[in-house]
Amino acid sequence: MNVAVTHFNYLAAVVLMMIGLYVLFSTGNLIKRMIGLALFQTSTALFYISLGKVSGGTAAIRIYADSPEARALAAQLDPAYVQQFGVGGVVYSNPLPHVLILTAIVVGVATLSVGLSIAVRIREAYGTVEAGEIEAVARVDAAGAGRGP
Amino acid sequence: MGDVLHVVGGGLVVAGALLTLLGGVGVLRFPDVYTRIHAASLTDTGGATLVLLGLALISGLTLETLKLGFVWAFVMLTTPAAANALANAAFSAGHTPRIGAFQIMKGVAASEARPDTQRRETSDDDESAAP
Amino acid sequence: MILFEALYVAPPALTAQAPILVIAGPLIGACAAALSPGGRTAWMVSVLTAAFALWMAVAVAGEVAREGVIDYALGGFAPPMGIALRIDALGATMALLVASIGVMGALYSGHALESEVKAEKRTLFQSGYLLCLAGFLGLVFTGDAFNAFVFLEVSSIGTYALVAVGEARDRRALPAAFSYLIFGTVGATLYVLGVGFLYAATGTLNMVDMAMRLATLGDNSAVQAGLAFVVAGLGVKAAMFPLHGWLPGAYAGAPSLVSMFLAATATKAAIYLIIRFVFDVFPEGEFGEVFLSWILAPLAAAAVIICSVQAIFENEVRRILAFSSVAQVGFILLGVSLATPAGLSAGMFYLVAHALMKGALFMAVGAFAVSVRARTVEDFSGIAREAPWSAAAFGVGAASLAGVPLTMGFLAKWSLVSAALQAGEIWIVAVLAIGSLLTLIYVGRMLEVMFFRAPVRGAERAREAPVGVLAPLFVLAGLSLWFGVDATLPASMANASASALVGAAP
Amino acid sequence: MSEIALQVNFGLNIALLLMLVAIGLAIARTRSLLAAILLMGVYSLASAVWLIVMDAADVAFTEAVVGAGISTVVLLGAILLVRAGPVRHNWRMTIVPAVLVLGVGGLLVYAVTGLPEFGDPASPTNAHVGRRYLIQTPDEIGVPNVVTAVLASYRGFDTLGETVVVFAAGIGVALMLGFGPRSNLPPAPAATGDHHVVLRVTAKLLIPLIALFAFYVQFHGDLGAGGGFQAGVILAVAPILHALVFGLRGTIAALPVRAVRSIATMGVLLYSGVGVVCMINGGGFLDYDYLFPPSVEAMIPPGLMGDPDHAHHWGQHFGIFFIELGVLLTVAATMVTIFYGFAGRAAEEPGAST
Repeated sequence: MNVAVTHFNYLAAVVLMMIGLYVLFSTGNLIKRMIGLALFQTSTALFYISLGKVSGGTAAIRIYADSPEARALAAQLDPAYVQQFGVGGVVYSNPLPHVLILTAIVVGVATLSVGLSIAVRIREAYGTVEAGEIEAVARVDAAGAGRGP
Repeated sequence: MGDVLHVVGGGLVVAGALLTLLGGVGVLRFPDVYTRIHAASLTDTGGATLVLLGLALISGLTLETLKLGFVWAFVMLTTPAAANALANAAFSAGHTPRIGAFQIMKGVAASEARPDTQRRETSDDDESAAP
Repeated sequence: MILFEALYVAPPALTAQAPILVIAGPLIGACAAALSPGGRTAWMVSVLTAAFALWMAVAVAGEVAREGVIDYALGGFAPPMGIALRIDALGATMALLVASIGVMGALYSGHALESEVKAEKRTLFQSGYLLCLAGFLGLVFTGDAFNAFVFLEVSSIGTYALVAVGEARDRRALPAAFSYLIFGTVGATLYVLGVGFLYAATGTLNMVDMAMRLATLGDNSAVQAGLAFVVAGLGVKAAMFPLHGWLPGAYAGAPSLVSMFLAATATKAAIYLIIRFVFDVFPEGEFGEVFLSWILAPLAAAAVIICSVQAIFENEVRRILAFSSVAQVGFILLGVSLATPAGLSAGMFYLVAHALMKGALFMAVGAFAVSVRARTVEDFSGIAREAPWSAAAFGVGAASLAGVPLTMGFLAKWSLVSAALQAGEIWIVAVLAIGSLLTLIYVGRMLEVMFFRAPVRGAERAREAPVGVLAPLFVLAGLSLWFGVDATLPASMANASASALVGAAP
Repeated sequence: MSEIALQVNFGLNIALLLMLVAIGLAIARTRSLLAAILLMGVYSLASAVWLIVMDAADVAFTEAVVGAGISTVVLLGAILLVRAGPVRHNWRMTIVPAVLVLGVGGLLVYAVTGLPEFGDPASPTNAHVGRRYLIQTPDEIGVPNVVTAVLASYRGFDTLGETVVVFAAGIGVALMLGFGPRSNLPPAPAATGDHHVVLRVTAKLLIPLIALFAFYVQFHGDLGAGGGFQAGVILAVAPILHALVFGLRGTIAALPVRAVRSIATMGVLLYSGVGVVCMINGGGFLDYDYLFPPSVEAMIPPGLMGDPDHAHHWGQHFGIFFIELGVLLTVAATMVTIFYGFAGRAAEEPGAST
């Protein structure tokens, strides 16, 4: 099959990453930058989760073998496929990327809150959250005297 | 029997989705804040009710149905409250309706508009909508 | 190694758990610091915890010297199912370095914070400091690629706020901290992305398992890009040349303690992880060689020259030291890029030397800051007469940075040059020579102003820093001198690290 | 039937991804910060739906709670404080980023072509360690939700690190925003009269229910989607809602800043304490099999709970229970700390600026 179809999920994640990076670097507004950063971080989640999807799989919450639920799920798939890739007669998606992304999402919100709190302090110290204006003020700061008479 | 329930339930889900979509169109098309709130909140509760009812029919009499009932109760509690808060905030901020005879409100809005309460309310309804 | 035997007095039950205690100790200490009622208690907790981590790091180093490589399976699950710590000579050396700098920083923080951090923030500041320490130690010990990301973030999230706290002295710390956060997070996300590609190709996150599976895989675009993203992401954290934009502002704005700690450990831990990936995880073959000699070496050379020149034209002392750090990272990576045992050993030796001397330099600048607001080079005029001890320590650090004989910096540069000659890379020798010359210029300028000019008339007078600040400063400066005369300990550790890396590859 | 089901699943996947890309483009295009923030919330909800399609129930739950919930609250709090106008666009600032982004994108596309096909059950990812978790969890951990087993036990050290990251974020926000005059918090807006009566009544009804739901999510985590992170954020919503409706002053009086911070610390201590106890009992750090000494384990009657087919791992059960509790405490308290930081500034600022 065409790569654009078989790898569609990854390509979508790539496009979202590019959008996030673009938002991050193309604006001087610190809040908008944080939004771009959050978008960039979240799009890695798309990538990881797509890696762990098994076609015909179900969420990795154990279903007892030979229960009606397990039989109903298995009936939808080719028995040979279930035999080869299933665990206890049920095909599950890979739980490991889910765990990793849980971590990444939490790290993302931690970064977001710390970044925004710094942005708020910048607003209080400089009166603006536009990077260009902050740089102009900082240049004046740099020219200012340190230990002078 | 099971199939009939499936079909009816599916139909209700689709109907609920369409109703919610209609609400979205209303939010875009209506002229002022109050009518937009009205469109969003009514179709939200109505749509959610239909979808949840449909899902309950599909799942049959199981634990799922009880959970769906809880979800319904939660939606019925929060969406109207959020709509009320939103309208309240719009009113305090001095928005006047564009349609209908509400001329009397103008004076009241001006005297009651207070910057700090209005700000608290705007962030409030986003909050209660989140969970 | 005899030193470790002598220092090693932990009971065997503790030694078996030492690798995890190195990390868990500071984590629990950070909680204790956050709970403590005042800055003084938090400081004591900080010192005790850092000392405990150092003790355990010594125990680990002794164990590594005896046994070779230590594996510690967390949760009792053997890798690749569980997360494992994996410590070889390189990791043990790095942990010793980070933990010793941690202890020095903790001691130093007792007085240094008073002039730079508000009283009500000190308990949280100490807590954040210990979290950073735990993060770097975890980063050094972990054998799991994703776990490394977690520790990268543990150390970074704390660091961003710690840098921003420098606003009390200079409000430029805030935008600097913000851009550090942006760069750092982009770097960490690129790293995660790279690890994701490697995970997609191998199905495992354990570095040893990953290396084994990559070796059988052959050329694959996902693997190549994965490695590129991993190195680029870590390169941001390590301030590798074109990705170093965050560093000067952050080091210049942060409180002295944080500048000192970051300069001595943060970039080093990231360089360590790059080395780990390049030599332990990259598959043998053309790709790694092309990367080392055609990407890493030229970028490192550019860093050495360009950033040294930038340091010459810079007017603020902290920024000079910061640009110099980027240039020195270039020196270290030049050694690494040789990929010979001698080159790696020289790189590691340089890394340790740079950590000690940059630590001493930033600490000395902080010692001046206790009594006087000095920023530009001119502000430091004649400060040697007002605060002679701090200035002497600064002088030792600066001499080591410039590579004056009888300092550790000299030996480090010497071993780099001889390694480059051995490998037949004459151009690297030339770059090293030019870089050293440029270093001499900016170091000479600072020293000239400090030692040979009269203080500016009418300026506020500097006073000598209290003993609590001077003691750790002297230890770092003294180590730079001692290892400059008798380098058996760091040299043997650097050699052991190099043979662990190059010898480990099949 | 089977083919159709798979195709419907794949079609849903594609439709949702296209929707995500569209929302992303809208975020990039809009000049209003408020719109961008709300679109981020929409993005999170849409990606939560997509995650359900991808069988990642736990992640979907987290994304909905964290991405659409707490992130939006924090972002709104921030724009309230910075009072930024519309984002200015500067054409000169778009060329360099565009080149950079295209470069990174090109490398990514090159990399993606080397990946195994989407959904391939035999790909290294799905065949190696991931599959072994599914096979071994019933015997080694005995928890039905494999994601919880991996999160809390196999990769429990990662989760400890993650909890510490949250704790560090709390410290960071407290260092930045947490201090200042607390005296001039405005009085509770109860004085405004009937306007808020609907909100107040609803909030009074909801706050206990939210807390109850948080504990349901917490203790149901072994069996289904849920766990400490999700529950922690939900639990934090209860005081946040209280502060929004009844005023920050009352909430801080009930839950003082220092107490909240101590709770966050306790969470990390509880988590690492479990690790240390395992160590004292002779196992490795976080090796829950050693959580109880054998004498205690012998006292627990067999067949008390759970799956009768498999051996019981009481240590694993209780280890996961305790560390999830630690996660709950830290996450909930930290989210409240972060909220206090932003809301406290917002309340103070009118007084400070005039």
